[in-house]
Amino acid sequence: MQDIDEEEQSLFEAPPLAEQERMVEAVLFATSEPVTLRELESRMPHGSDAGEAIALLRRRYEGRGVQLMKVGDAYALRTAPDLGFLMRKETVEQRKLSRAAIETLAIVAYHQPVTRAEIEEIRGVSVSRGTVDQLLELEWIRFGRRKMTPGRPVTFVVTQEFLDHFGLESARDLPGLKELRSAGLLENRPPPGHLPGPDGADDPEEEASTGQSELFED
Amino acid sequence: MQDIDEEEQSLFEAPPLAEQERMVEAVLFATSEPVTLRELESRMPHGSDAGEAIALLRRRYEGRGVQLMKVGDAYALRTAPDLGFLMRKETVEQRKLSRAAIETLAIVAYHQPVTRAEIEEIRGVSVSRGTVDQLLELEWIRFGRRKMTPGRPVTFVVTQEFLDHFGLESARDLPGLKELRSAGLLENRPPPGHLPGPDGADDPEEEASTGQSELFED
Amino acid sequence: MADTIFEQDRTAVAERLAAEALIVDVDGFEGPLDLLLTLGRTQKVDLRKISVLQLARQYLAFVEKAKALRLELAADYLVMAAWLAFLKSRLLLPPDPADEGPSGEELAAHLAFQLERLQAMRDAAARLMARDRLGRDFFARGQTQDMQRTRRVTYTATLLDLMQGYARIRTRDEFRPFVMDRDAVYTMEQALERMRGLIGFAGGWSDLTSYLPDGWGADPVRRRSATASTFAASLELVKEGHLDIRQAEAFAPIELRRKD
Repeated sequence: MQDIDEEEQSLFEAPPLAEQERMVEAVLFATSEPVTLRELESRMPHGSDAGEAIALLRRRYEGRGVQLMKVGDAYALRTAPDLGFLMRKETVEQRKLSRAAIETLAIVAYHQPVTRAEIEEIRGVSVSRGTVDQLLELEWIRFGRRKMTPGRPVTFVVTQEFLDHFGLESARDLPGLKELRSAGLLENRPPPGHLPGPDGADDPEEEASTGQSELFED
Repeated sequence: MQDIDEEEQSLFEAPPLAEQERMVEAVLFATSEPVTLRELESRMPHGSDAGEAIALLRRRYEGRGVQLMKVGDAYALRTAPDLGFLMRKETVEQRKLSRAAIETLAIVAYHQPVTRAEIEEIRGVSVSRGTVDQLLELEWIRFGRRKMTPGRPVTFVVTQEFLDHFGLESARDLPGLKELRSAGLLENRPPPGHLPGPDGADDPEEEASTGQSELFED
Repeated sequence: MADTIFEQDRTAVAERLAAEALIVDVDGFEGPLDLLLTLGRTQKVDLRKISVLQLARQYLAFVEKAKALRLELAADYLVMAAWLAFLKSRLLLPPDPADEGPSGEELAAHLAFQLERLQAMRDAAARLMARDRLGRDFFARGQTQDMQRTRRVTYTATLLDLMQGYARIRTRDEFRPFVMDRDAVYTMEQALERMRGLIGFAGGWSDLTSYLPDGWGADPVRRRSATASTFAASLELVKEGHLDIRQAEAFAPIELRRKD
């Protein structure tokens, strides 16, 4: 059945690439959210190659007042950053983040996937619920998969909204990531012997239970 | 004063037209409302000619997936009208017809042409407007000719669409009561406890209402 | 000469002020590591070349001062102080060959690493926040054309549904049960009228059932209806103040008496 379907469908030719480019342009223009290739193709006529159309469109918008940006595995049109001064009226009041929240965000971004215990180990203080909640609420971080360590603690990773907000194609494009990695500063070195601090990692049981209860509360 | 100001400002040259075009593009992209030339110029550096930038931009978007449109005395970017289909997503949801609608439909089919009063008499309950409207909307019933009785009430009959949907050549093809019974469709008798008798008839009022609603369930 | 003394004094004052500022600000620190980082910065060297021994001294001195000022320090600051005192002794004393734990240098190196890593994350956070940001420096489409989601609802029914529906109605017709057996109903109005005539004679307690009308006691259906309405009528008369009513216990006979 599948084969017949596919044969049948391939009888309808996909529209010319220039037309596909127009379609991608229209769809990206219509929304403020990044759109994935899959979503694009699901809207376009069968046989369309959204990826190629995107590549064309991206070139077309190079140097324009509006630019095609890659955000994770999605695409979005955004105004060129050098023209921000024209948009003072449109500026959204940005919520001030606490220093703890900013640091926690950076640690999640650079160390992801990272557990709460690891964040605490790096910052040297316990992470308050409110801090994590605020970042989750902004949809800048989300829960990742559990770590395969004793207690299987949950991890945090950054989201597509985070990438979109900071104009990043992927978390690999974080500023200074390479330097930090080669300097060994993204490692999670175990302390020799025992260091004091709020790292609850002494007791994996406890870590597991707090991690879980936090995930399942609220 | 005014004159001096203007003189001073004209010392700063307006940005090149290509740059002005970028600016107009970014503003039209990011604003939620169409923007007038005046508004554009108030945002752009002094000496800019928004009108000319608009003309350039308009030409640039000719034939693209997005177009620069004039809306009253303001300007806006809009997706090309021929691509509107990309912005629509249709989901079809199938629902089962309600019991009241099926019974009403059945009565129209078996008794046509039939008035609303007759339907109510046969069903033993009043027929809601919504039920009739729904069947009319589905084009399964339509108004027939008026009855030659006092008040000349309208009648309902089933439609060709009805026959098509149920795979019938004509309403006369509907099976009769005897056939229904021999097909086992009439075995739906009320349980003996509900038969009238010295035990059951404590409160005839109640019997009437529960008896009906019970018949309608299952 | 006088100048240098004055100079020394001045630095001493500045140091004291700085130390006091630190202490007063202790709430502003996010834990011992943050405090260590701030203290480390006063060494004015690359964090990688920091003297952990000196840092430990600075920290311990800080804690001492806080104690002298009777400031309450959180437990984790004191734990860190104890650990740094231990580290200090490790760094100062020649290593004990019998000791299997990590050397003072290893511990110091790890603390230096922690400080450097925390500083690196702070720098990274600052760089991140300084990036061009959506809604501040670059902007999304202002005039979104949300996807029109049209939901078309279609209704279906099968021929079987239709026939069963019709069968249901016709079946009901055949067994139309609405035969009103008015004969078996004794209304409350009837009972009330009867009772009003009888209560005048009820001087002493008498059973409710003795008030049932003639001919309603034998047939169970009629008896039930008459009992119910007589009881309801009695309650009505109690409410009006004409009757007393009583029942010794559940299911015991209900008795009535005229009220004077």
